[in-house]
Amino acid sequence: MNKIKLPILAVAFIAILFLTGCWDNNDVSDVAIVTAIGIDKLEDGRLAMTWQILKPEAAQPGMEGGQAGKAYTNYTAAGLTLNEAHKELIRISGRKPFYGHIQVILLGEKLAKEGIAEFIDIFERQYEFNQTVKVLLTKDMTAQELLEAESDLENLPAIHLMNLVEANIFTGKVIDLPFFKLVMELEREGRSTVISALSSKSKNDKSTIKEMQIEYAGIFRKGKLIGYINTVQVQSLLFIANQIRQTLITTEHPLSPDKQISVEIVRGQAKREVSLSEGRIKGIVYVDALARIAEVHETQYSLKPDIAKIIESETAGRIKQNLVTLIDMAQDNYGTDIFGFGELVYKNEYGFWKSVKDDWDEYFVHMPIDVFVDVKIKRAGLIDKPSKAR
Amino acid sequence: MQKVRLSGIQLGMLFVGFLYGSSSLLNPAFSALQDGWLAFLIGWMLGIIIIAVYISIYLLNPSQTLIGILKSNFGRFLGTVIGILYAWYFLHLAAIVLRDFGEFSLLVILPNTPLPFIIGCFAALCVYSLKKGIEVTARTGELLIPLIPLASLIVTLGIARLIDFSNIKPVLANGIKPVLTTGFGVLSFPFGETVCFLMVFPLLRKRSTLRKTVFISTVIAGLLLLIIVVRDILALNPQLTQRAAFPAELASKLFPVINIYPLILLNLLIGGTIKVIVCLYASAAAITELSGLSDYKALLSSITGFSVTLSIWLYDNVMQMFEFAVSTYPYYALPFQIIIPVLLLIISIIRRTSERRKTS
Amino acid sequence: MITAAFIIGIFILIMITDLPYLISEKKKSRLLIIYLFFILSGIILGILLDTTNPPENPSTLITNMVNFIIGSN
Amino acid sequence: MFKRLSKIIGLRKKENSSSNTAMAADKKQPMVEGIPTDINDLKARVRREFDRCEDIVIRTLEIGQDNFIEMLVVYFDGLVNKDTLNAHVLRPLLIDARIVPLDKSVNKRTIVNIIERNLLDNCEILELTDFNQCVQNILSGNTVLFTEGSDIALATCTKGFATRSVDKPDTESSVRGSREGFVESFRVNTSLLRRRIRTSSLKIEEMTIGQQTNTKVGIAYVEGIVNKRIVDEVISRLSKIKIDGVLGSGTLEELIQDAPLSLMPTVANSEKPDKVAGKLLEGRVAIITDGSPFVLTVPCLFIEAFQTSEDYYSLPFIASFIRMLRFIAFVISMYGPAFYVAMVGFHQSVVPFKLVVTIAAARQGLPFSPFTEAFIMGLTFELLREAGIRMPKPVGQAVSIVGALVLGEASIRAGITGAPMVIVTAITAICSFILTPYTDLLPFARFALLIAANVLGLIGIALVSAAGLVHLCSLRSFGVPFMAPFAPLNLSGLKDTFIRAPLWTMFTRPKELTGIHPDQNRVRMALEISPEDYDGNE
Repeated sequence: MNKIKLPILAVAFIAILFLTGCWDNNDVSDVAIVTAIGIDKLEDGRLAMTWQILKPEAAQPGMEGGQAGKAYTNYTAAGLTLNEAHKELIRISGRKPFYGHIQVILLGEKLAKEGIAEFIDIFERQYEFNQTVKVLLTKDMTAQELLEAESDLENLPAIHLMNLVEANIFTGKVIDLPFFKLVMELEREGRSTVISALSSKSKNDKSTIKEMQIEYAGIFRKGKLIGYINTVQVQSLLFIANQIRQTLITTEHPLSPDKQISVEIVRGQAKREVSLSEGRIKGIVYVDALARIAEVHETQYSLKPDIAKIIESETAGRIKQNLVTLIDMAQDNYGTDIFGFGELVYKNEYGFWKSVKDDWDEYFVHMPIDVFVDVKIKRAGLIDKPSKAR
Repeated sequence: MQKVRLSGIQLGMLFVGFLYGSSSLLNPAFSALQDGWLAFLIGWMLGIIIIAVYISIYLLNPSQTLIGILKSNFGRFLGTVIGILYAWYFLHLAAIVLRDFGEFSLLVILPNTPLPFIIGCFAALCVYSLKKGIEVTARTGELLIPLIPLASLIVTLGIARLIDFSNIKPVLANGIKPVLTTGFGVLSFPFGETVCFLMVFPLLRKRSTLRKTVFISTVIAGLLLLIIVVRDILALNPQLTQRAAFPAELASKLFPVINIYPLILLNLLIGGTIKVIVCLYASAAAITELSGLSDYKALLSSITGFSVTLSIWLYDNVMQMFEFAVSTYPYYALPFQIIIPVLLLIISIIRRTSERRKTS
Repeated sequence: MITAAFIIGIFILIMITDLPYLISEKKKSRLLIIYLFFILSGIILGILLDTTNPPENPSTLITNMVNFIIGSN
Repeated sequence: MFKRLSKIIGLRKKENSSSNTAMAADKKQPMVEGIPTDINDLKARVRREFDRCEDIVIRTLEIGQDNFIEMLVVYFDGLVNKDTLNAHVLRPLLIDARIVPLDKSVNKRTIVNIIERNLLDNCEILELTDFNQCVQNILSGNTVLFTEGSDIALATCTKGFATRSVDKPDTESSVRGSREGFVESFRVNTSLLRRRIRTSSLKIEEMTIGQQTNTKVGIAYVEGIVNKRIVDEVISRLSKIKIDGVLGSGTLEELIQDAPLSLMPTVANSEKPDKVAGKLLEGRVAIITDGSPFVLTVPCLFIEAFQTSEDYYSLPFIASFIRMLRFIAFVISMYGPAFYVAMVGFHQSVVPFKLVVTIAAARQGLPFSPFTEAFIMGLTFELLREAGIRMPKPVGQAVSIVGALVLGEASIRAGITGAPMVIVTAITAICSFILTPYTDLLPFARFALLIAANVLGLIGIALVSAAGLVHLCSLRSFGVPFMAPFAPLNLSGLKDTFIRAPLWTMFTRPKELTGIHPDQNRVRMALEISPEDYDGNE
């Protein structure tokens, strides 16, 4: 037995020597590491794909900036499907793109308006695609234009864009939407997706990311962009969706309305409920927020518990006002359920859902939604009363 | 030469590996959507019953392999015919698992590597380990099988933040029928496939521990699988689970910060290999016993070589593979997993009672 | 053609590794019949699969059979 | 299996028969040959035996009051201690013999008894009646006295050849343990063991192996602990050895291996008496070979490479930490390059983004694939290591400088390898030295894994590892499964594997070694002295 192993080993060894490095062995230096993708729809209906490809020798941490030029390069190719564009890229760049470390996907406005379902398929099918990549929209510009913008902070714009989303956990004004969550949300019954959008501050200057802002979020109905909401509304939406980690509410001081006060929400918890009575669905939103006072411009009053109570109710009122505005807007302006009440109906009142399934958005528009907001201020920072200029 | 004997813990490990290994990748209850857990529970309970049937068959015909039992209960001719069918079934099962292996590797990491090469490598490992003897395999299994639940557990904990308990609602949205159908599917894959172990039971050192060992293993494997099924429903949401070819692989990709699909690979490799090994052993031992030869090792490599070609022949494409697994396999496996064993049990009981009457 | 040679080569390799077992077996003719059955069917199947028109696969047959039986019920 | 196969090839049979006849001719059953009583015959016989052995000394003495008895003193110059010989053999015979009533009235046949009992003040005297035994004794450094008219020869112990003194062992150094190491002298080695295990239960059976070298081999075990079956197996395997020479324990090791063609050694060796004593107390059998400072111990388990004697001298937490370090080192040194190749070639998405950037940057413009790079670097490292070991010390340093500077630094600068690969090779190299018993086999595993990783990535690594594990599990060392206590699993045995549990918890002897018979004395530590008892004494 052992004697016979030797020839087998020899044959195997020779075979393997011939096979070295073939099939799926792609050296990391031979693939094009894609850090960001932008997808646009062209006028002629084709899909254009823009890749931000890493140039590792320039991106290496030890390297002096500028020595090797930019750390990335952009390629754009178009095709009827994204895979066509993908192959076209190989043709023009000479490297096989590698999507395992993609940081951000940008969806052009035109594509979003005509439906984002088209772009999802390839990335779900692709075996090495990074499923946790952030998805962003571009407003009033194409994804390609956005990817051309340089970053003055990071050597890769893609990283900068990703950080823009990541850091906004602390502002509560941007929706952190990884790719897989987008897929899940699109598939959910009775819920419309909202994706944060990047737009340019000024019409003309699009050369750096500094000029960009995440000021809006696009609302989708059945995978098609139908409109935008602004950051305050995004904040309200996140409140309702129970996704607030931290955010800031600035209101007038209740006792002297010309002075501002900022309350930082450190934990927001929301509960959505639907109740079915007499064949009518009613929606209820409860928001419970823990807060601390972050900044007070009013120098007259020290923060006594009774004043804190007043500030609590004032903040709660402000939040509620925001929420109600958003709900009204969703119902009246867009007529689509971005809060997922339909999903709740589907899950809890399945029998009823079956009857309204096909025209849930119609139903949603007329659905009464009650909002209850409760804010509890726990802390007020290191001082009691602001210093007063005498 | 020492006679091959397995300890209780080794048999138990093989059993857990067999049940858990490849099923944890494929999520056997995906087609029942959010009621998958219920379907799985039903399948699991039915599985325990059918495994109890297998154990009873063996205990009524002690120290006999499936072939021996078939021959002594159905008579020489009919027993041989059914035995050949069983040998085919085990071989077919091995080929199916090998193909699953290959397709998984092909889809997930090695899209350009030729399928026969991957399958051949897996099969070579199986043959090597079986040629060393089933007891060596069992010993290796003892070392490796505890790693599989560990790997799944890490993935599960990593995506725990995505768990949304409302995903199991609405319960029984489409009525009980799809749940029962899926439960039936769960019974045939993986629980009913343990019919292979009728060839392995005679190797157990202490027959008295058989019932306990197998029962505990079934419960443990069922619990672990239940965790997987529930995880997929709660964290991935039912629709995604249903669409994904390998929900476990998708789950591993959602792990925060780093991508840990190699863990899933480990899972596949260990669990799948154990399953192929048991199937191949069952098939080789069945053919050896049917033809009255002395050593199953002589037939092993040829059978494996055949099953590799069979596994490539098996399906034209992956679509057929999934379609077969869902809609045909449960019915195809029905006679092997349920009908014949139940018949065997009945005949064995009748024979046993009549013998007892004769002696008394 | 190369594939066929490769398949045959692999199966011959298998046979070489099995040689000691084949020799130690007492019922040689019976063993050889079964053994060669698997080897030959493996080789033939392997070569047929490589052609442009491979034989109908067993899954289709089984599916048809199952559908026939279930359909008749 | 092996036999069957060889029969086909027809190799073994020939080999067997030829070797058998050769052996038979060589080792004709040692016939007892009497000692000639006539002094002239004797002289002729001795001269014939040691013909052309020019370091032999054959001296004729005439002793007794009338110098009437002729004696023959035979020894090898250089093997005997001449002081001992002079003072304790020759002096009593030539001078003291005059005091003793040793005259013609005494029967020549009993004269030997008188010499033995009344004259020689050497401590160790053997009576020999077989001429071949006399030859053996002369060859092993004893002085043999033949007396005229008697067929009994006396062998006195005058061994006195140059030996190395007990010294620190080179291969295994220790901080807290004993610094003694075995030496080449058989008797010193047995004494080192005997000094540590002072019980009559420590049995040391001796046998002679090697047709030409006649090497003394001792089989040591502690009766009552050892599994008798293992001892029988050791003795039967040793006695089957028919070989010209045993020049070191390595020869025996190879000849009694369970799986001779496996890379894994199923026989352990050690240079440290305290370690061997510890193993004896766990129920192992030690094989001491004359002329070799390495004592073999069997059965050998996989886990033994991870256990050092030091572990048992330091606190359990520290020992456990170091144990785990060793396991990590084992894994790194085996999988390091393979993992790197798999990650760089197949699984880039598993590597964190920033690391990918770094690696990709380092790999830009390199001429070789990661596999070739790893292969070359691994080979270079093995070359350097071999050079470092065999070279004289001063040159060895030069080699290491060349290795570090030229190969490490310059190859990166010249753009032949990337820095990550050098780091991987370096860490692999360092880790491979931690497990001394496996240092020499790790390269094989490493290269096998490397090739597999290059073809199938992590799947290849997993396949080869699984095959290796199956191989390990299939091994047995003298009947004990090599992977015990992992497989077959023995939960109580796990206390001394990944961790080194406190000594008071390991109160039974290893089950896989001592056997599981209930009559076996299994408890090695009295349970009542667990440390809780010391609480509150003050």
